Amino acid sequence: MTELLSMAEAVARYVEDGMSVAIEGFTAFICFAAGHEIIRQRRRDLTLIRMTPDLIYDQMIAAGVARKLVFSYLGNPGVGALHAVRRAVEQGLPAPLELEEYSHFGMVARYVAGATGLPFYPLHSYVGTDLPRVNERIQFVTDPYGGKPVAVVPPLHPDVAIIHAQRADPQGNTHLWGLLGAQKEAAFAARRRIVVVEEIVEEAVIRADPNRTLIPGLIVDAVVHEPYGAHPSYVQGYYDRDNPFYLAWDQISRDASQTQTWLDEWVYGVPDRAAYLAKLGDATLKRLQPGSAPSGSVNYGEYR
Amino acid sequence: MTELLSMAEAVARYVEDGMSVAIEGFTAFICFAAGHEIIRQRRRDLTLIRMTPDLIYDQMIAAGVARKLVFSYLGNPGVGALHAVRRAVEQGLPAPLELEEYSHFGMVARYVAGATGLPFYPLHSYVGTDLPRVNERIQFVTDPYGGKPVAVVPPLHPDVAIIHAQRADPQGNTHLWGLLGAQKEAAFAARRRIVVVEEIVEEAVIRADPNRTLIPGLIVDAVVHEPYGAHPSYVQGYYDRDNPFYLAWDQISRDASQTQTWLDEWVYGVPDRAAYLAKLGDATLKRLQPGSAPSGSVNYGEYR
Amino acid sequence: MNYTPSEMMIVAAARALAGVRTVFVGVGLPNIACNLARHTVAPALELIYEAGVYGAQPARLPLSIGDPTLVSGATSVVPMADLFGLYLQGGLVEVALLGGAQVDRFGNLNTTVIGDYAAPKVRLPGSGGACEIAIHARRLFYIMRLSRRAFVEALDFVTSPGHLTGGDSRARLGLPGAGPELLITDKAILNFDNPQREMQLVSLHPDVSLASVQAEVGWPLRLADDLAVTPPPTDDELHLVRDVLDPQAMYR
Amino acid sequence: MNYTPSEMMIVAAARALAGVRTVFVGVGLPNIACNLARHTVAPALELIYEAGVYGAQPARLPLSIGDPTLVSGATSVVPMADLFGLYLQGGLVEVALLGGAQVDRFGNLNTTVIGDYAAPKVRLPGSGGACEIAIHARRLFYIMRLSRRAFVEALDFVTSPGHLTGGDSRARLGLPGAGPELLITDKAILNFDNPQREMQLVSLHPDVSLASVQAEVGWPLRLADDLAVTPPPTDDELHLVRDVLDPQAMYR
Repeated sequence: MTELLSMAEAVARYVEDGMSVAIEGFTAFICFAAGHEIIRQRRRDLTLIRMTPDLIYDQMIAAGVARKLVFSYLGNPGVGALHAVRRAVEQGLPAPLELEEYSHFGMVARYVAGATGLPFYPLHSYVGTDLPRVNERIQFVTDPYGGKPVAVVPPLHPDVAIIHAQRADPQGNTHLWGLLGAQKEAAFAARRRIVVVEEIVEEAVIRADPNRTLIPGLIVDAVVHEPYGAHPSYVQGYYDRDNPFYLAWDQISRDASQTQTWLDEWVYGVPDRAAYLAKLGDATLKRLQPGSAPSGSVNYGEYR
Repeated sequence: MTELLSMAEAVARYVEDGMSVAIEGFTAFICFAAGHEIIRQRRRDLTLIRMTPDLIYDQMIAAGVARKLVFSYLGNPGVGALHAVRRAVEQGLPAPLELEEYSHFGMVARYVAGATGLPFYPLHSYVGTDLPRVNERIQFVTDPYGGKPVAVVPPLHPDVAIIHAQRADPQGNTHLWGLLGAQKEAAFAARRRIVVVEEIVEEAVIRADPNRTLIPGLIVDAVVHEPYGAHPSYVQGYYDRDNPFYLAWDQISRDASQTQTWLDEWVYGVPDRAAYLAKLGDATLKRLQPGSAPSGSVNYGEYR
Repeated sequence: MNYTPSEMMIVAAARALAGVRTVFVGVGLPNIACNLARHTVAPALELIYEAGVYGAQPARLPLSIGDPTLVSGATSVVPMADLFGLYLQGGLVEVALLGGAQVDRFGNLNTTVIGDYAAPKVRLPGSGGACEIAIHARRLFYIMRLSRRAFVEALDFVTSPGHLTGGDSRARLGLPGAGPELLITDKAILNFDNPQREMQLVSLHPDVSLASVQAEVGWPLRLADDLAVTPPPTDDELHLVRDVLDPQAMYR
Repeated sequence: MNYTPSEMMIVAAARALAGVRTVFVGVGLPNIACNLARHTVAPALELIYEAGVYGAQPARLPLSIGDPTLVSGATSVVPMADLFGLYLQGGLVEVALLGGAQVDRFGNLNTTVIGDYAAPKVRLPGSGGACEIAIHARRLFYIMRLSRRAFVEALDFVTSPGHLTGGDSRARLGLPGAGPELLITDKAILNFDNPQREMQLVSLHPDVSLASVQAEVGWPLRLADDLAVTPPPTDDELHLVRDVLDPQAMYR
C-alpha cells in the first residue's frame, strides 16, 4: 500500500545503485527535489531516463550518479546546451556516459508499450534517418495488411518513476493539470512509483473530479509532500519557471569546477528541500507566483 | 470550418446512403437524436459502427437503414438482448445484416489505429479464441524482439462519427466529462465529424479548462445544439438514463410490428427532437434530473 | 431456508474476494457481490468497470456497466483505451468476475452464438471485454447458474479462453492471467485445482444433493477429494444484501 | 536599413503562413513568426506545440517549448501520446517550422552530432520531435541563419528527413508529408521547387548580394529562374514584432 514518506525516506527506500530511474515531466513538473536527494544520497551507476534531461540530469550527471542516459532531446530548453552532459559525452568527464536515444514520439511510444504490456509499439518515425543505425532497439515490422514496413520500439520499464504533480490524497490518487507529457505512461510503465506533490488533499477532493486523476494510488508506492519541489521548473497554477536560473545555469555549467561549487552550495550544502527553499528566499518564490486563471467547476451529478 | 447546424441539416449534409457511420458513446452520450433523424431521412445501406449497438442501433436496424454492423457487444445494457438485431441476424428480418465483430479492446484499438494513422494496432487479445477464425481482419504479427506473436487489428475510418457531449463553443471545441469511452478516438479516426451538445458556450469557457477539451474544433464539421439529444441514454451531470424505457424496449422490440408502431409514433411521427421532448413531457425530464456534484475549480495560473 | 439461491451465490462470491485489492466487475449479481465484499472481507477492494472507471463507489445499485453513479465519486475515470491498456493488459487487475451462456469442463466460455456462427440459432451478445478479461485478469472467477444448457461438453464458439484443452495449454500459448480458478453457482462451488485444470466440485450449498448438480452438467463431473458444504449466508451478509445493496430486490 | 536580419526572417516566415490553419511551432524566432502571422496574414492560425498544446494563445513570449503561458487559455492540452499520435501522425499538422545545426542540398537536417556519432566533436540536442515532424507535417518550412558550417555538402548524421537523395525518393519511402518546401534565412529565401527537389535561391533580402549568400553555402547553390528581392518589413509588421510580440528584444 501507498505510504506518505519524506523525500529522504522515499529515495533511500526505492532508489538503489544501478537502477534505472525516470524523473518525468515535459519541461514542467520536473522534480528537482528528488534529483537533489539522489545526489545527496550518492547513488551511483544509475540509468537516467527522461525525454528532456533538462538541468536536473545535467546536475545529476555532473555529480556522478549516472552511467547511462536514455532520452530524446538534450538541451537547456529555450536557452542552449547541457554542458555537463556534453562534457561527459565528449570528454568522458567526470565519467563516460552511455547514450541511448530516440525521438520524442519514440520515447513516448516506449513508455506506452511498457505501460500497456505490449512487446513493441509501432510508429511512422525513423524512415530515412540515421537513428536506427545507432540504436538497434529501433526495429521495423511487416504490415500484415500489405502496407510498408513500420518502425517499432520496445517497451520501457524504469525501475522507479518519480512524478511531480499538483496534488494527491494520502493514498496516492493524483490530480495533475497543465502539460500531461508522458507522466501517466511513465508511471504505469515503471516497477515502482514515487509521486511528489505540492499539496496533500482529502480523498473527497480527488473523487470530486475523477477525470482529472492521472495516476491512481493503486500503483503508487510513496507519496512525498514537497512544496516547490519542481523549482526551478514550474508547476501549472502554482509557480512559474525560474528562467533567470535556467540562464545562470548556462554559465555555471560551462565550467566543471563552478558546477561542483554550485552542487556543494545548493545540493550537498542543504539537508533537504525546506533548507533549499529557505536559502532561495521568499522574494524568489513571490516573483514566481502566477495570477489566477480558474478552470471553473463542472457538475458530475449526484445519482442516487 | 465548423458550422452550427440543425440536426436535420447536419444529417442531410454529412450522412449519405452506403456510408459507414459511428455514433459512439459507451453506454452514455448515445446520440439517439441523430439516429432518429437518420431514420426519418430514410438513409439506406449504412454500415453502423459502435462498440455497444444499444437501443439506438436496434431501432435503426429495425427501420431498415443498415446493411452491416461493426461492434463488440450486442446487448440492451443491464437488461438483455437486442431483439431487432437478433431478428435481422437470425431470420434476416427486415433484411439480412452482415456482422463484423471484435472484443471491446479490439474495437478501441481499431479506432486508435485509425485516429493515429497506424496501419495496425497490437493487442494481447484473441489468443485461444474463435474470433480470428470468423473475422479475417484479426491478424497476428511476429514480435521482432523475440516474444510470442501478437494479435493486431486494422485501422477503422468511419465516414462519419457522431459524438454527443456536454458542451462546445461555436467553433466545435468540445468539453466532455464522465465516461470518455472511445469518443475521442472515434472522432479523430473518422473522415467527418458531427458534435452534438447539450449547451453551446463561449470560447472562454472551453479555454478556461483546456485539459477538459476532448475534441478540437479543427476536426469538427458540424456542431448541433440538441438538449436531451441522448435520451433515453444519459449525459453525465445533465440527466440520468431513462431505465424504464430500456426495460420497456425489451418488451416492445420482441415484436416486429410493435417495434414499427413505436417507430411510427416516436420517430417518423415527430419532426425533430424538440417535438420528441414535448411528447415525452416535462415530468420525465424532471425525473431524470441528477443532484449536484461539483468537480471544484483548479487554478491554471495567469502567466504574463 | 431463509435465503434464495441467488443470495447464496452473491455471498459465496463475496467471500472469495477476501483480501483482494482490485476486481473487474460486471453489473447485476457480480456487482452486488463485490460491494458486499467491500463491506465485509475486502475493505480495500477497488472496483474496476470496463466503461473506464477505477475505484467506483456507487451510491445506488448500478443499472448498467456504464451507470453514471459509477462515475460520480470514483477515484479515476479514463478513456477505455487506458482502462483496457493500462489496467487490464498492464496486469493491474487481480480478480475478474465473468459468466457466459456456455462453459466447458476446462472453463472456456461462449457468449457469442448458439449454433453455427454464420447461421446462428441464437445470436448472443459477443465478447464485449470478456475475451481480454479472461486472458489478462491474474485470477478469474466465474458466476453462473448451473444448467444443462450452459454446462456443455463442447462449446459452439470459444469467446473467452479458460484452460483451453487443459493442463498447461494456457501457459504454453503465453496467456498472462492464470485462468479460471473458481466457479460459483446457485447450487455449488467448483474449482479447477488439479493438474488437468478440469472443473471439479468442491462444495455443495446447504440442502443441495450431488445428483442435482450432476444433472445440470453435460459431462461426468469430477469431484474434489474433500467435498464440503458451503456455509450458509450469515444474518449480517443477508442484511447488507437485502437492506443496503439491493433494496429493490432486482437481482435476488 | 531600419530592421535587423532577424526581424526580416521573422517577417518573411510570417508571410509564408498566409491562410494556414495549423502550424507546429518551436520557441524563439518561429514562435514570434507564428504569432505575427496570427495578427496579420493568418487570423485563423492555430498554434500547436509538441509539449501537448493545441490552439495556444500565449499571453507573453514563451521562454521554452513548455512555458505555462502556452497552457493557460489554450484550446486543448493533451498527453504527448495524443499530440504526436492524433495530431502529427494523424495528419492534422499543415505546416511545421524546423531548423537544424546542419542542412544539406536536399533539405535533410542534422541536430544530433558534429563528427562521429560514437565519439562526437560536438554533441547536439538530438531529435526531440524533429524526426517525426519532418516526416508528417504536410508542409515543412525551415528557419535557419545562413552559414558555411550549417549548409554542408554532406551531413554528419541524418536526424530528420528532407528530400533524402532528391527527386521522388521521399515518396518512394512512403513518408506522408511533402517534405521541405521553403527555407527562410537571414539573407535570403530558398525553396525546393524543382524536379530534383534541390535547394534553390528564390529571393534575396534587400541589400544582400548573391555572392554573400553563396559564400555561406557549402556547394554551388542553384538559382531559381526568377530571382526576386524580398519586400522589406512593413511598419506595421515591425511594430507588432517590437512592441507586442518581443518587447524585450530577446530574439532580435
